[in-house]
Amino acid sequence: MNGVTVSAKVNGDAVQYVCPADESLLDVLRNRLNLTGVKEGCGTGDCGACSITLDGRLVCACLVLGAEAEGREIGTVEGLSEGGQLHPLQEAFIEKAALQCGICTPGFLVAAKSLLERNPNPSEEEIRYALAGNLCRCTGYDKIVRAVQSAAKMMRRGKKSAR
Amino acid sequence: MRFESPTTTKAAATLLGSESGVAHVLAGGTDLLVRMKMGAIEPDLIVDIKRIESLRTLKVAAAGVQIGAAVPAVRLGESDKLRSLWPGVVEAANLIGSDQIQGRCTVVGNLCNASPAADSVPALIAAGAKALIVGPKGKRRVAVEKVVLGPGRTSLARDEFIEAVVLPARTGKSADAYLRFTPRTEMDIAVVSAAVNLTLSRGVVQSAKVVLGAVAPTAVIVPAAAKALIGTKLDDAALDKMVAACRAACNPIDDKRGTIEYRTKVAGVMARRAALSAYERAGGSK
Amino acid sequence: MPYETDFTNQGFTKVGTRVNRPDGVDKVTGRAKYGADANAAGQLVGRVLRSPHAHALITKIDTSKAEKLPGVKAVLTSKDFPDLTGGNRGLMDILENCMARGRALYDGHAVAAVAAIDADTADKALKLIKVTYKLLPHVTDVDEAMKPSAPIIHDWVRTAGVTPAPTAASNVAQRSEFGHGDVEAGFEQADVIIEKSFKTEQTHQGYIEPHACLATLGPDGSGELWVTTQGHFTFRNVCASLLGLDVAKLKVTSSEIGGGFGGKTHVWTEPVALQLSRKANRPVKLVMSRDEVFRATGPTSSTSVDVKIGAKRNGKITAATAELRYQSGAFPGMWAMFGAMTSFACYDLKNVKSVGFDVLVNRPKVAAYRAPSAPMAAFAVESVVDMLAAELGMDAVDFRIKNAAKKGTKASYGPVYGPIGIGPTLDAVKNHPHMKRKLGKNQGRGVACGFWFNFGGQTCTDLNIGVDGSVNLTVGTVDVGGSRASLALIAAEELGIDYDQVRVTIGDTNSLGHNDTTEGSRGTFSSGMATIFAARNAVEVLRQRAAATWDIPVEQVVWEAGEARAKGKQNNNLPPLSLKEIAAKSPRTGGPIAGHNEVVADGAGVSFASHMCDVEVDPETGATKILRYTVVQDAGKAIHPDYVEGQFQGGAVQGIGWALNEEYIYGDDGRLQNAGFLDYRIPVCSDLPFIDTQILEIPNPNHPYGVRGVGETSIVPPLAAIGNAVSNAVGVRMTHVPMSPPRILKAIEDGQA
Amino acid sequence: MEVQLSGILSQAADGARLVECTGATIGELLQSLVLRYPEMQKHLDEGVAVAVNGEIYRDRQDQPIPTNADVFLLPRIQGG
Repeated sequence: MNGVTVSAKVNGDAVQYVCPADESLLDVLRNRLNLTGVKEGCGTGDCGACSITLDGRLVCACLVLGAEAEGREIGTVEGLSEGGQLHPLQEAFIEKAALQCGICTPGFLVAAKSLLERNPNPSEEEIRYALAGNLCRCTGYDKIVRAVQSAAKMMRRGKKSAR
Repeated sequence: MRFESPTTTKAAATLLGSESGVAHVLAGGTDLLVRMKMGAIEPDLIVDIKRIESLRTLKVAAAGVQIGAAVPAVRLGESDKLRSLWPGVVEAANLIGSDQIQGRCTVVGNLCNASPAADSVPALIAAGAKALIVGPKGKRRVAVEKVVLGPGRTSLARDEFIEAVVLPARTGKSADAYLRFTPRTEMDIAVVSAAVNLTLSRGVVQSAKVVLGAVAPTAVIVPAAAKALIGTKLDDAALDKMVAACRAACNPIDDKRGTIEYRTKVAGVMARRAALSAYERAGGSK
Repeated sequence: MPYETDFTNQGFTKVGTRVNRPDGVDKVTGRAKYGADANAAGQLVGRVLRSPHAHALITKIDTSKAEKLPGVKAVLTSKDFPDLTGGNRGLMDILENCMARGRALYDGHAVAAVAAIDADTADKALKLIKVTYKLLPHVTDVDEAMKPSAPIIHDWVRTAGVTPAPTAASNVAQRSEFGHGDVEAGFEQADVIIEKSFKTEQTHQGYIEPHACLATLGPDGSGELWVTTQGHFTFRNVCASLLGLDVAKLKVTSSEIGGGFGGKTHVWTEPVALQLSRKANRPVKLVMSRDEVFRATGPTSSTSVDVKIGAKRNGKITAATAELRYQSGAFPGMWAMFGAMTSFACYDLKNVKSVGFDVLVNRPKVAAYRAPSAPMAAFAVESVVDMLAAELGMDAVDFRIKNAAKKGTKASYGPVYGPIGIGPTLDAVKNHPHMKRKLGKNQGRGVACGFWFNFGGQTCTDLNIGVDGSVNLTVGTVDVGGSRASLALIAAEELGIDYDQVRVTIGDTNSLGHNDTTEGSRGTFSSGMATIFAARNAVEVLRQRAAATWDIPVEQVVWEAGEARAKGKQNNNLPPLSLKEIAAKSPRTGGPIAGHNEVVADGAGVSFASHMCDVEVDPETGATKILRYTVVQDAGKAIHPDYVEGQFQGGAVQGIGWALNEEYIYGDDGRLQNAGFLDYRIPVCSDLPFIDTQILEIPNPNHPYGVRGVGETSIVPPLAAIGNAVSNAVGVRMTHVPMSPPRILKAIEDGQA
Repeated sequence: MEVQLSGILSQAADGARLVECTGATIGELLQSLVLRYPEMQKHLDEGVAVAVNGEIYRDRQDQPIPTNADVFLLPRIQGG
């Protein structure tokens, strides 16, 4: 197995790692960079627990090779809060009780953030379809959708007041 | 296993041609990495084509559309112009998996994976798309329906790969539509699907193409179904005739995703709904 | 109101509020550590080799090549698991399920395991293990397995519960009968009788976190296990028994758990990981793949059920019978028995009989799944109840209200009910705005009831007060869905302090006495009870310290609103002492202040729910869309309403998935064909509407706050509620779950034919 | 007192659904039951539950049984 040396940015910080050519970015993040907030639920792109952004695009880390990340910018749940301040989505997930076991939460947060960046005022249906790639088995999604609605509202208000 | 990420199509073709073991092209990776994970394939070489600039290009014009092999499906939906020209192709591409999958998967990858249930393939065939194939001996252009030979099998030589698919010029009142049936609203594989591409003149169908997915080893073009629509305003009799033609063209299997009986029946339902949707999009009214 | 309300006016100030959960920040930032998130220096990667065959003799396992592969540190087969069970058949079943002993009993049955320096080496080693199989005939369908011609799974199994005891081997492991009265006479009195047969397919709990553990076991027999589990104390006891360890020498720590729903109440690979570690003398991390989770863990039974109910024209049920056939996988279980017990529990019946048959097949060992066995029985019974109401021309809700069990009813499974909530949930359904929504074309509405026992069990809790007055509560019940928030509320309520001052920790097996597994909806019920008693225990100490400080008799000190107050005229000059003040002085007044409680939290009180749902069915494709869904359930007392609602919603959606799409699909070769989240279709966000909830509070007299468990019952009614709704929408009775589009379309066509 | 047996438990009592027992607590009741029906020990080891006037007790052996109580012996429940 040939090792591949990769330089990339994770949550804004430069990282370097060596990984086998066939190792997934998920395994790299979890096992080599200790970013265990990125979860593995299936390893085949069907559950969304390993949702990250790659150059700003929402992807499943299990369907990316570590070797592919050379020069790329990776965003994980660990990069969501800035300067000790929780992201409005993180706040809303706690306040609206949008998590029970919490294993799917990091993936949902990353996917929801990606949605709200594209669409700051999504309808319930848009939220449901945008989050369809993230499986949750505890909540029935009810409180997750409400939390995303609430965070979207907070963020829109925040933007207005910042102006 | 080796990992290479060439920056030119020529370098990519050379890498593929000179590999003595098992080589695979990596575009979006949403099928390839799953097959690797399940142990279905053990490549000796992976050639990542996403660093080839020309393959990342999406060119959209009324005179023709070119979708590079490394263009993720999500970008198709982001092009308003493409959505208005080829709404059926875009909706098919955007039905592949979740947003997460959309950020990676490509139309060319969907084609080369050669699944009978591939979402974008019936829509591409209905659109009359061509695949641009590169290899050491140069380039060739073939109709998309000539690429897939059967489940998991393509007509590409081992040192060839597809650099793009192109859609023809769009003229007159034309539109396409793609519909699939899945038990879940998202995150599912088509149990059966249908793509319809129509051109109208004064509300009358001038030309038509009807293609079914997941009802045979490859996507099925149904000329009799198209013929049933041509010259009509999609009246019920024409639609019934088209539905019957579609069902007659089905040759599905019983598997975990559906039965022969169910696929055959619902193929007609999907075709009817897709035809009506394409008709309306093309400006027809009933 | 006819319901007991003594407990509802306790004047709670903390309990019943919607506070932020204490583990919230860890879980939204990715810091929370789950089963696969722990690592140890020098750890190896464990992997399990599994049988591809449904039923096969293992004639030979050659591990020599795998052992020689550089980087492989241990290879195990059943030879490495001597029988230490002392004749305990239940333990032997667990051991044999962990590692096949000469025979592979299902597709996915473990046959060998390796530990290697990395995943790549471990995977290579698995491929180098050569297993020689001799295929045996297999059976995966419950009805087929009961036929005399079926291949026998275990030649030692004799049907229990049959008199006289049979002498021949059978796949029917157990027959169990419940009921009372004379059903024959009851049917004689009936004006209308409905009889129908139903089938349900096998489903998986589908927790998103695969099983994972990090095991360390030294040659001295001391070890540690970090594991995702619903019950680390039970895991410790079972692993110690199977591996011949002293219970006290195996420390088991429960990680954060990424969903369990019953599937993490049983050990699967944990004994294997420990044994690998012992053999290699290094820590071993063993994480299952999703494919392994589906093939070798969990599932619930697939079933086949016949129900017969008769009623008078006036709507009174005169007799009811059910025969329930549940497969338990390749090892005996008691799942049909639970089905038989729960089937008619919602109703007040004079003549009732239910008979369960537990049946062996070549499928994975069935595990508990949220109110195990009740949803399938409810599907059959509640469908027939609906049919009977229709036949009588009665409203389906009124018919249920007329026959609902109440306080004093002799339950179909035996005992007499205390105060229960089935009647109130039905009343709430009847008056709910949901029921007034107009139905459109191809739409239908369904209602169904559900029952689950709930239980309490052994519980042990510690409460320690720091010198700054903050409180550390240590409990031994794994938090599967937010119970730490509820328990902190309870502690704060008892002590009269702020919620934020309490921190709840799930203690490992070496820091507390035994706690039963978090199952049976017992987490908040039992640890809540123990927390109340531990806090009251601490209050005793606080009062003593205050009394000592004031130098007055302790009897003159009361604890009110978080402070000690001296009672009596002679003490008027003494200002109250807050918990903070007493805690600050504690080093000099007798040392740390703590409360402690061990309890067998019995008297959990049964739980009832009624659900209603509206669906629309596409008559051309058979696809069902859930338009609206409402859960009404009795919570006794909702400690944290958000998480009570969360249990209602989550259970309902698991039931919706089961009702519509989830199923194990086996091929003729006995292999599972859909061992992944793509083809095992649990509901996605866009499949669903918001799930409305209504919490009823009919206090449980056996809990100081009136709490009933709420975790499980919500999965019981959905199969039937949706079955009734779909049947009403399409005009054909649905009898096979899941009601997948092909099944619905076929039913419509058969109905038209 | 009369104890009602259900399911597989009655098999251990030679098929009887109703048996006469003595005992002021659940523990004493179970003891007297095993004295009469040694087969019952196996089930007690696997775990049973006792319903006293409708309340189900799984482990509490010292639970008093009032006179004329409705007593029902059940198999032990598992949960999810």
